[in-house]
Amino acid sequence: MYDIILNITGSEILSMIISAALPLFLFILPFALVAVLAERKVSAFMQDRLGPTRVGPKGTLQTVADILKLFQKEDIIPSEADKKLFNLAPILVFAGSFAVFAAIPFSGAYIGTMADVGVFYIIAISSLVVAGILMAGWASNNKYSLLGAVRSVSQIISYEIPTALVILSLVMLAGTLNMYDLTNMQTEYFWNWFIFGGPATGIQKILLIPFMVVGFVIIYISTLAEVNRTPFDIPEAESELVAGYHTEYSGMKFAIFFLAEYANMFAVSAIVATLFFGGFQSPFGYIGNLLGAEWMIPIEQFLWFTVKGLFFVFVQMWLRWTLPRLRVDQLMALCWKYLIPYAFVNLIIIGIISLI
Amino acid sequence: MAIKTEEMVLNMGPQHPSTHGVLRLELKLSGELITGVTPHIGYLHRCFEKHCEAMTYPQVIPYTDRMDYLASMYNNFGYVTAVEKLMGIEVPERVEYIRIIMGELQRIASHMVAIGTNGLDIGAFTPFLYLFRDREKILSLFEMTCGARLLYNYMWIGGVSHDLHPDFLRLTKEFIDYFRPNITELNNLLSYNKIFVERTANVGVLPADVAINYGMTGPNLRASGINYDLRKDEPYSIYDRFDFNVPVGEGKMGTLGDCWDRYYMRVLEMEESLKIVEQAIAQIPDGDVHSAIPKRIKPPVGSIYHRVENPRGELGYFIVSDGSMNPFRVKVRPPSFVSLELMDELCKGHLVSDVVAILGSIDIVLGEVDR
Amino acid sequence: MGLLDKEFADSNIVIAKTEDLLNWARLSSLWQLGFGLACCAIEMMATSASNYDFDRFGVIPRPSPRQSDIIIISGTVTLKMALRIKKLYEQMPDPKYIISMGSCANCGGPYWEHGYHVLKGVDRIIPVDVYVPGCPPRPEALLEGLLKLQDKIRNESLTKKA
Amino acid sequence: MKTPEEIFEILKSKFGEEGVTFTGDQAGDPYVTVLPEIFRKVAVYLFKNEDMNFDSLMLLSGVDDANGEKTKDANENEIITGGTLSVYYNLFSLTHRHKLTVRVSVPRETPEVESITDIWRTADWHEREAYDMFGIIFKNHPDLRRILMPYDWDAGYPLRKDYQNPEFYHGMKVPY
Repeated sequence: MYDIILNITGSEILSMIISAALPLFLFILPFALVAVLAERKVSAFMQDRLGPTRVGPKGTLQTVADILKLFQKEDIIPSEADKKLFNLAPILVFAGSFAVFAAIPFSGAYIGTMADVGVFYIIAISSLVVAGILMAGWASNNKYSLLGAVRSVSQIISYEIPTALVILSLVMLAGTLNMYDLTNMQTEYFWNWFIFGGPATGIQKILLIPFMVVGFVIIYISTLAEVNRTPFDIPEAESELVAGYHTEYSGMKFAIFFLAEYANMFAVSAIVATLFFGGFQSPFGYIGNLLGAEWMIPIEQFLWFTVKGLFFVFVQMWLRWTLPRLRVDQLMALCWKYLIPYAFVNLIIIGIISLI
Repeated sequence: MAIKTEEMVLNMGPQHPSTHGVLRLELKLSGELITGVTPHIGYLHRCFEKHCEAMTYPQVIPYTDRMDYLASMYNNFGYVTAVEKLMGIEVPERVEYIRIIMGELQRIASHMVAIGTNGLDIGAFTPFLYLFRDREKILSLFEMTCGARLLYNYMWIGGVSHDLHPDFLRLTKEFIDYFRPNITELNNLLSYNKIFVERTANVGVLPADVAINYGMTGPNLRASGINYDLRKDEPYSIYDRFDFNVPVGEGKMGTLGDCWDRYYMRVLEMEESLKIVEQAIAQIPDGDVHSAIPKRIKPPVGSIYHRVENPRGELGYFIVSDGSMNPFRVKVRPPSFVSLELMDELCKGHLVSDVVAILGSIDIVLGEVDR
Repeated sequence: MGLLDKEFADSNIVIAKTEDLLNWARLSSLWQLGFGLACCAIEMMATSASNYDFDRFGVIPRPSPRQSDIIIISGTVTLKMALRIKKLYEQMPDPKYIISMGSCANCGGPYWEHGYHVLKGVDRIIPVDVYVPGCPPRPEALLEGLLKLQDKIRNESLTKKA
Repeated sequence: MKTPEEIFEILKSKFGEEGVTFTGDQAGDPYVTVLPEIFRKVAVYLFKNEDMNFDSLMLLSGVDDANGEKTKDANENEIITGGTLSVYYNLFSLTHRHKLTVRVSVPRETPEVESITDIWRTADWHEREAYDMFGIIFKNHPDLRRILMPYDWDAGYPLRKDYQNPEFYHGMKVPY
């Protein structure tokens, strides 16, 4: 992709930007539109309602209208707010969640960066969101925002530890930090996915499966917490903190937060899918191979990747509309008393098994 | 040297998603820990008592509707029985039965909102909508009887405004059969949900002696382990003819008198109310519902305090009559006004998140607190 | 009317189409301030709940005034509350709309005569777009009020007030 | 379980004939009128005595008796001078299941009653409400502020029979 664009434009920087950022934008923005609508439709389905039906055919243009409306809204900066930080925060949050996508392989033919430290990069860059949220909470000069930001920061930082530990156990098994290589190891059939022990064979594989499932549960819970979804949505707990750290944001800035939230949802789902469920790999071969049409494979891979990602997004929504939310101390207890010790034990056991 | 810290004052309300209306809570926080709560009320003070003095006795009934708008039927019930007691009116059997059916259906409807909003405060959105869906069924029963969905003006002094619709009893039976399994579903979805239990058990514990001293009544008092229900202990109307249990808190999930107990009392009471309605439907006699309504409502000089078991607790009417067409003074004992006083006691030492859980569990209606 | 306004006044096709689009966006996505006052708030909740489902029209409750487009004044406005309602209204970003729901918010309702602490009509402090009568209005009436408001927005123009 | 008459007899023997009077000939509930000077002692007795044990205060209500001299001012508004304001206490005992209504009447110009907040905690807000609505001052109340009306309301006590509503409050017109 990069080469083609380089040929056309002749500028390295320009072609880099285009090849890395444009497809993502083309993917993430429509995804957010669809996801917001899907969230409302899914919640409506679960709650015996209809959800949006009036705007556009069957309500499909609802989010488009929402975004267009948010564009028209007055942009309020509270007089007591710290203007610079207040304006910077949404950008930082969005940048943080957007940058994560750079290292996620969307298909065999497309990955933003082939960085060898892909996994490490994802963990590092997603912390940028924390800074943005803290900034938003502090700059708003609103007590609810501040409380929300403080909760959010402590939550995200804490839950990064179990995430990192689970990822570490995988990396130990795979021997690589590169997301693309990780995906390629899980090729061919679904029993090569890491949730089923990965490419290992024999007794080792059978021994690995239960611990991989535990690892998956841990990482799924902690990523839920990292993107502030129910039951861990205490930073924006509507019934306690009004709207959390974005209480004071209106118009487009709020839309950016909103967008970032949904981008984040997909990002963590994609990470989980890549690490445990083969990423873009098909569970049972490709039609392209069958037909001998090589060019179809990347498209199929992209479809598989989207399906897997969307499935985990759907599970997030499902949880959100089913469960109540935890309290802030229970949240921390869950992380430090349960998830982290289990993740450690899991790491050690997987290490031992991989030595067999 | 210790770091100098200041308490933060957090203003919750009057516009806040979980203050159940226009309540303002002034929280004193140290971090997220609560060191004091000052409720500020009166944002919905609609001068009920002043209106009573300017209206005739029957004209007061619509205003009682608007006081506790989630339990309008029961507010009517309390008021009309108080005036009837003052005037010494005997109402026909059928009226008594109709009143009890309506009152108990209203109790279920009111508890549905209480349970739903309690869940909502803790973050469970879906049970709230399920309960509202079922509540619509009760509202449509009311609507077919008296034409109004929310504020009924149904019970009159000496009778009720309309006789039951011919289909009413059948549809009520259908509702009972429909709703029973839904309580089980609710229990599975919310009551025994691990997260919900974690959030509510051992939170906002209210010991029995404090509850009595603060005048707490109704499900909130029973959750603290005291078996006291006016329907059993001081039967008004014809409650002594029905067979039902009074659920009492057991501290099943945590300490006796915690939020979960208060919440669960309401779930159990819904079942008991269904029982009462079922029995009343089976026993209801025929008759004229208007026969005992007096032409001139002019109670003799005197004063009376009459109380009934509202869904939220003891609803009392203190009526002073000077022998004229208008009440000289009507004072209401609003159960949630009394419960709200306890907020400070209940919330101290808990976290901000617990405030909403506690507030949801004591189930207040601001219309009644402020009148 | 200035020269520029005149230019825009004869409905230029581009302006008219853009206007339609923007109006459509505004009327289809009226986020409501999650805020109930009294009895009518219960009917408002019932309207949002499963049977009537406000979400069909794109109305979702937002807890913060900064992110909402419409306040439904659902109930009696007392003098103590009136000052807060005004503040909430001021906190909302433009364009903002108000539905006055129920007799109390329209004109004081049953409390008009002896209500020493009741504001007789919320339009004494903030501008109201649509009045929904009833005590309390049925959910259908509130939906009708919303549709009326949408009609009103549909006829709004960038250059002149509807 | 005791009837109000029996309780009255006990109170009379304890606090003297002139301190307490009984009204039982009216419709509705009979009540005991207690002089404000000894009211607090009576309240403590009713709460603490084992035979009484009134552990629950159901309701505390202020009443404007409007039994003073009624005159008209320049604007044809009624003004009441003299007479009394009353406070009714509805007591209940959860252990003995008996009820009692106690009435305390105080002069309209100097309406002062001893607070009973420390006996029945629930009285706190009820007393504030009676203060808010009638201007009855409860001595030794920990926090006697307005409760339902705005804190800066200066137009008097709304439930008094001769209350006049102000024309404006913070620039908002109050009458219809």
